[in-house]
Amino acid sequence: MVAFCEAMMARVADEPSRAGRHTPDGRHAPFGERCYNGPLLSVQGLHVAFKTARGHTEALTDVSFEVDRNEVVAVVGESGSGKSVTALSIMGLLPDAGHVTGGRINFEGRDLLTLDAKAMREIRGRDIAMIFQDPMTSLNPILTVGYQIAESLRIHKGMSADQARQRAAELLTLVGVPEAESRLDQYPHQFSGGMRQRVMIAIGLACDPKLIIADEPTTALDVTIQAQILELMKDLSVRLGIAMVIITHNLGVVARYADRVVVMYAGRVAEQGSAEAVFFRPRHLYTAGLLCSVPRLDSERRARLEAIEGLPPDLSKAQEGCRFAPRCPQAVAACLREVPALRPTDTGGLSACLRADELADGRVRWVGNAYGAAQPGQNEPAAPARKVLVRVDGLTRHYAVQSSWGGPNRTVKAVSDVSFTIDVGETLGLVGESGCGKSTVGRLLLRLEEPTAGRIEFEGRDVTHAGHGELRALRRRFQVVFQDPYASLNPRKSIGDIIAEPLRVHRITSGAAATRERVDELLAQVSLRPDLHDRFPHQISGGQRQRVGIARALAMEPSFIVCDEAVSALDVSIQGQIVNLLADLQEKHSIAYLFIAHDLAVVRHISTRVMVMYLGRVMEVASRESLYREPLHPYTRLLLEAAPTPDPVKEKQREAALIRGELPSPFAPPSGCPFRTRCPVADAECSLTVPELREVRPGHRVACLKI
Amino acid sequence: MPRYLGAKLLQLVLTLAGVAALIFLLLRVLPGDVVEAKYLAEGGNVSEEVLAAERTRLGLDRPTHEQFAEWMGGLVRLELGRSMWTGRPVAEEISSRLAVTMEVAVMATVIAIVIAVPLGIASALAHGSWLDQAIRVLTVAWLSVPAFWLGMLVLLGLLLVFEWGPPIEHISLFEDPLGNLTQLIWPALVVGARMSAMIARMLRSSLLEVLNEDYIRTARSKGVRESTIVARHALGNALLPAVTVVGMEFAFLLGGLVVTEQVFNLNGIGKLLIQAVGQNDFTLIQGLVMLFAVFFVSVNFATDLLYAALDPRVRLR
Amino acid sequence: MKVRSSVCAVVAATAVLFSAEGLANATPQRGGNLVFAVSLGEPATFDCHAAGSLNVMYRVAPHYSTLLQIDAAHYPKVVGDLAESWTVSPDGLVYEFKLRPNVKFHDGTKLTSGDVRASFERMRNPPQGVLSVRKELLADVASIETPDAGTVVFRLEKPNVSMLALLAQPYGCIYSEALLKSDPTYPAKKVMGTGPFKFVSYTPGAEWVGERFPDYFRPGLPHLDGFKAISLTPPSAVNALAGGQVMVDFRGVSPLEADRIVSTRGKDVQIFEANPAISTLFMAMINTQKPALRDPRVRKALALALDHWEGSKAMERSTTLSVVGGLARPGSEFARSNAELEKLPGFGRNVDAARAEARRLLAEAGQANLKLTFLNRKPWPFLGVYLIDQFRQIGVTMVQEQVEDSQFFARRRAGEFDLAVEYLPDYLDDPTAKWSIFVSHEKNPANIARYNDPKVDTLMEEQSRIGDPAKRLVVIRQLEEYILTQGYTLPLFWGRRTTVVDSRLQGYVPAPTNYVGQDLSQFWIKR
Amino acid sequence: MEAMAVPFERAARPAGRRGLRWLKGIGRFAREQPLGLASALIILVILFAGVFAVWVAPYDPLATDFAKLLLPPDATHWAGTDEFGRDIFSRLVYGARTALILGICSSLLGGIAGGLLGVTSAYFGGWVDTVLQRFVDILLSLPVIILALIVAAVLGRHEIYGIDANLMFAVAIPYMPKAARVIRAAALTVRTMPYIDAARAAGFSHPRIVLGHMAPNLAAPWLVLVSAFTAQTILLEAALSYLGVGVTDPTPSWGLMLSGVAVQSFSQAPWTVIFPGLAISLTVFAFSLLGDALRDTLDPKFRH
Repeated sequence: MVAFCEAMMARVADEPSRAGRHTPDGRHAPFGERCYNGPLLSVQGLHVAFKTARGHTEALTDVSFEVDRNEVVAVVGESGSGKSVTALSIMGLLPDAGHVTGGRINFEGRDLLTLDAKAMREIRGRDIAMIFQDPMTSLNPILTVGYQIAESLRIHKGMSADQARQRAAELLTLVGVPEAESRLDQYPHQFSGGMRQRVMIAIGLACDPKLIIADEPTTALDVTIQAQILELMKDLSVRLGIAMVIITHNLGVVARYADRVVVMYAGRVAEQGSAEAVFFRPRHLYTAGLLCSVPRLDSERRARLEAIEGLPPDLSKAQEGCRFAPRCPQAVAACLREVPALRPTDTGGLSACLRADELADGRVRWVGNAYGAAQPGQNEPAAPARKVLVRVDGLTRHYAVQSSWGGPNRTVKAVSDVSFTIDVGETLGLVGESGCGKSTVGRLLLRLEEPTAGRIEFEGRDVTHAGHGELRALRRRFQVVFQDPYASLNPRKSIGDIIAEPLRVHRITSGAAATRERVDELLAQVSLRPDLHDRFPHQISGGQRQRVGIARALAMEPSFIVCDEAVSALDVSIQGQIVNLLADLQEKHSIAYLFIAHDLAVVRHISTRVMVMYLGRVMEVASRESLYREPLHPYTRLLLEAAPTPDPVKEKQREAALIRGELPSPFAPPSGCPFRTRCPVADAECSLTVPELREVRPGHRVACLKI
Repeated sequence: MPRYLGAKLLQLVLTLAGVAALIFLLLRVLPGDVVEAKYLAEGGNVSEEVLAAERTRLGLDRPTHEQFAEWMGGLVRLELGRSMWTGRPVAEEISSRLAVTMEVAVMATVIAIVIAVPLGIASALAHGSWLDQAIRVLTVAWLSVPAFWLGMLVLLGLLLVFEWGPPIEHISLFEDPLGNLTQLIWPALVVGARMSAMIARMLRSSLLEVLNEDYIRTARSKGVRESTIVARHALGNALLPAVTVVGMEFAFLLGGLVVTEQVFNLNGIGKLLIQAVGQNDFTLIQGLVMLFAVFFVSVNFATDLLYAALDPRVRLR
Repeated sequence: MKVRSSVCAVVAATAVLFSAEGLANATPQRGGNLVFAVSLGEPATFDCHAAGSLNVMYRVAPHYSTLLQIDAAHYPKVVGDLAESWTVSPDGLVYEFKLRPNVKFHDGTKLTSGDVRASFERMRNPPQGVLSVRKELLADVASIETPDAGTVVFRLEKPNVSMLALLAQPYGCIYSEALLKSDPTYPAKKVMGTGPFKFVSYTPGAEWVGERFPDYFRPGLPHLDGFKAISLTPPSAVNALAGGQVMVDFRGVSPLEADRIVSTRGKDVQIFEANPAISTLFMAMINTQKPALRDPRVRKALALALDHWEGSKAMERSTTLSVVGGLARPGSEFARSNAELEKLPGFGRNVDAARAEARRLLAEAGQANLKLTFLNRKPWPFLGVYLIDQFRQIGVTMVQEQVEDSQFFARRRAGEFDLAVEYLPDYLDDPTAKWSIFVSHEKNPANIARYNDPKVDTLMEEQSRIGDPAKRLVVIRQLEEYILTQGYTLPLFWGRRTTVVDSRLQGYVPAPTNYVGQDLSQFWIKR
Repeated sequence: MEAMAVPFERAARPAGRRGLRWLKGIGRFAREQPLGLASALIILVILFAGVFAVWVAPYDPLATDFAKLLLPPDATHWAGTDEFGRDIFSRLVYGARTALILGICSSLLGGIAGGLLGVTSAYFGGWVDTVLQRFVDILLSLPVIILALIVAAVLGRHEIYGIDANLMFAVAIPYMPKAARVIRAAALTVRTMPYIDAARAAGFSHPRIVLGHMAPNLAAPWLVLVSAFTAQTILLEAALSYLGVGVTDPTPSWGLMLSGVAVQSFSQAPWTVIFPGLAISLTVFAFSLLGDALRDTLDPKFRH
């Protein structure tokens, strides 16, 4: 409360126009709704606890922030930081296990926490709308889209069915759904993911709410669709004058949207302030670290990614001191002792860092392993041996999809005629949107699936036709690290067993003692303590699991590892750790990687060469420098432009060049160039022939007729 | 859709052919046949030649593969042959008893749904409360009581308390609906109660699952009333799996009725099966088993179609 | 006829003394429908000649007449049915029957001697496609002649003391010659005879309905307007009796069941009991082909293990089988007194001594740890329970195998068992027909004990030839004692017939067999 | 809802040895599922009675006493006597043995056979899957009791060490396809898990992957299934015995105790009917509740 008062005072000092609206104790004066003129939403000292099997967990501790009319506020944080809980608390939609234990949520001067169910229902949907993360599951599958949009109109505006329908059609048009009238009678499954999110937005806009809370609105979407949706929301909020709270972990999204940013860490607000201030002059060491960890497309590639070492705290345990202190390189003794209050900073924001002032005057800064040290090309192999390790030729994989209800069996051309090579010790980055076939390529290389056509050679040996024994031997040489660090470890086996099993099966070590020794060694290589040996996957964190996955791959001493979205599911700060680990291991053991990812920035960071795929075909292959500096294929160019960067100035200035339309159905890919339906430069010619992948510059090959 | 239907029907036919072959072979695993049971059961000395003549008449002396060919061939022509015990066509034996069984099955299903739907919804909505616990325990308890024991207690209770027993002669539904009801309501209650427990449990868990779905949260975020959320948003989705369960249960009801018909002395196909098994009436057993299988697969098929009709994700593809 | 001394006081209080005379004295009232239970399953055929089962007789008998019949009230006296009178030639080879005049079939045609002859010819020498299960009983008939429309003459190859009783067999339904000519198998599907009731309908598994035949040859009969035989499972038959929904189940109920019915119906029902046993004996036949059972000492030991007198007490309560007796029906002319019976193995009163002897015999035979199986049919599990319990007491372990009928008969005939249940249901006490299953296996494959013993064959032959009843009885006794001491079979219990009858139903006579008196013509309902 | 992950995160759980982990699992089960705990205790009591029937039962279950027919419950015969003067309580105790041996063995038999069928079907897919699934379809298209009834009637009785092996098969066979269905569905999910891909990528053999990696992860649904099956097979055995194709007298069996004479003696000797019926109901109830509790604990889908 003290912290909050101070914060209030700071704001009061900043913005005298609001001063009269508050009583000294911070409580809103009982103004009528009409004449209320204070902040639209004000969260004060919010505490939320969850009841779990192991007792109470403090999900939110003393969270305070405000949202003004027409303002876009971003709440940023990693998983578990409490940002979604905050959103649900405002909406009064906490799950049964969770309950508010303290604080106030004032909306237009009314404390939402004191409202009864009926009054709260009236506010939900009418005054505050919410957009959820996953459009695939957030719409009711058995109700028409029209009904779902019209429902709020009929509840809150008392419209007749016809009126509501008409308005629903208008709303659909507004959010950019073509042929809105006819699509009202369709069901959610007849819409693509992007279109569903547009429908969600239409539902949110239905009653002209004063505030929209969007919880990770674009996380489940592909980069190109994400850009479209972001653009739409930004446009609407400006046009309709709706205040927004955006909950996200993506700093690029924040940069594009937000007027103000609230950074959360482990259930507390770490820092808040204007977007510019937070991005360029962070006054909390966590914010500083977070910003450094994000791989960026807009600045020079650094040798190593910055990473925040360690793990977020376990909120089911009592917390002491600054929650970030255990991971903070600049923590002092006081940080571990006292809980820092939110205090105003020199940038006009609030920070809960004891060393905020020191940060402000430059006495303290984030010191990671490579802060600010742009050292391009430092870890490039000095004189690459150019020895081909993997050679892929005309790789093709088609799936026959048996339709359960109606229609003929259809063929999905997941991978069509893909050829590439990977040299010893190099990293080939493979990027593309979901459904482009990049993961299938990885699985085919590992022979987890059989190719329909094509040939894969590994160290000169044919993998595609390898017999049982030969394949078994080959499998020691190439390994895999999967995306989902939880699902990739057998939950019934201990960490030790998981790493030791390949050692035993392939008789790499002999005897229990030797195996144990080797397992500990491998654990050490991936920076895990040997005492994890007897734990089970569910007992360790996501980042640790991913390290175990890498250790398991390393156990075979492979010369090639397929990293299938290996860091995609991890938080930014953890992502950096794993990427660095992979880089270290590559240097040490000269392992080649096929690094499959959808995040262009991460791929850029780790790869020596990059390949872009679209609808099962390779669009462009080039060295990292060449591709990112001068992308040739229109798809690559648009992809790079669509990715938001964590820089509010750049983001707010740039005119987004959007990729039109949606990803075509993999059942019916366009004739000719698969990208032609969305390509800005395509013409009739593109629909006739499938463009060959041809070398435009040395080592830079593009499949486009227009280059 | 037609293509799907065709494929599905072909699969049904294959399954039924498998059942036909399976039951035929099963019945011929061990020696002994209807002739032994028919002529020796009441004592007296029946000579070997009499038995042999009867075997010849029934075709039981022919090689198994010939009998098999005849059986399968008959099925193709939709002929089930004649009962080896009574000599009447199997189809006739079955059809004269099917009505009672179907009537009880339908009544039981209606009773089950009427009981189960409110129970299931109440249990799910009051999740974790004493009411939910009570319904859970009760439904489990209900499923744990042997149906034949329950039937016995019901019958004896009626006799002891009211000195009244349900009518023993079959009363036609069309001639005397009330009399028919007083006769069939008891077995229908016994079977329906059990089925209701099954459906209520299913409905509870599927409703609970649905209430945790994201789209329910979406509806709440729109300010929809809880009652509307349950009725309009949740129930429809929760009933979809329940439709399958009701279909399955209905299809399996014929099995449950085997015991119940015995207890209540209903002249249905369940009692007929027990009788046929006791008499080793191969053709009748085969015919009845085919009936059960056809009933099961067609109810399942109908359930699939119903599911498709109810679920837009399947209907509109 | 006497009142059953019931273990339950309630029954004793409600049971009323009845006699045939008493019944005859009451004035019958005309009208009403008799609803009774048949708890024996569905008939396989409607043809008496092909039927062995009571479930056929209970339904079909009211529709047919026989040439002669056994008087239920004076069992085993033979009286005329279609035959008004008859003469037997002194040499016992010619039987001449005068038929009643004006006997009509249900289709209106008149019955003639030709119908009688055709029916007996059909029984004795069935045409192709017709099954006659008892044709051996008429093996001694040489020819059947019809001198005129009202006379039938049976000529025999050799004299047979049981001939009249055989001609009075309740299965001897008289069919229409004309119909038989057009279709010899008609009786299997269609019911058309000269009996007191016309066939109305049959719903398998549900009911069999008959109505009064107005042209029945006995004037004034039947009293009933009709009858309905309802198919019920045994427990539901008892429920129906207790609920007053049926008037009688002729098969009889156990005393326990009778008590239950009386406890709900009180004086509305009367309890009848055939005295002291009905003509059905349940035995455990011992498979003498099994190595362990080849030894007569072992078989005797098994017999000695049984305590029939005690066992009867348990059976008496909950089953319809409980009367202790030898191979002849207790109460019949061939039966021994209890004192005489007690001298036979397994019937002694000093059970402990008998069992000690049994153990000794087993030890002597080297079978101290004998393990056996008892092949049983489904309806009588208690027989196995009883036997197993008794054998345990001499150290013999036995397992009961209750199987479906078809398997039961197949295995029994193939000799795949140690002990198997055998039962002698019949309408007669006469040993000639009844004991035929004891004749050597090679002569009669129906002998499931599978022994070949010339002594049994000789004695059987001998008794059938002796005309003098007293002398014949001596041989019969000798035969019985021989079979039992050899341990070929273990007689278990004779059937007891306890019938619960609705008090309104009159004319029921509890005959000591289930097979006679079932044409329902004498029954009437008191209003 | 990634934030929701926090309360359920088990990141900081202390490491433990396997045994300890099991104990902890049981402790958690007991705390979270009081009903499950109660049902487990009931089952333990019944198991105890069945296993140590020789000591628990006051009388020989087969010993008749013709002087004590149909006696009501009293101090010497706690549940009365039956129509042969046999002690009903002793028969109930031995009946527990029959019910549990048959129930557990046949559900294990059906569960293992079906489980293997399901895993094989799911792991190999393709024509193996098609063939096995058609076979399962055939068996599934007949109601359980009808299949069991016919198999039991056809096979007759065949006792091995006092257990009717044929009856066990008759009861197990209808459950096999059900297990195959459920396990196949679960196995198809496990099959797509990256850790199975990882095992394949590591060059492990098929049996090692199926038994070592897939099977342990199917243990939870399998256990739930088998415990539910046990409840149902006990009911099925009772029904079959009632219909006369189950256990043969004098083997003590609850279902058998309810058939035949018992039905008729209800009004005079209700104890002959009430106690066996209660024994069946209670046992089935306990196994069903245990199955529910196991499902709630083991299946995350039901952990609300």
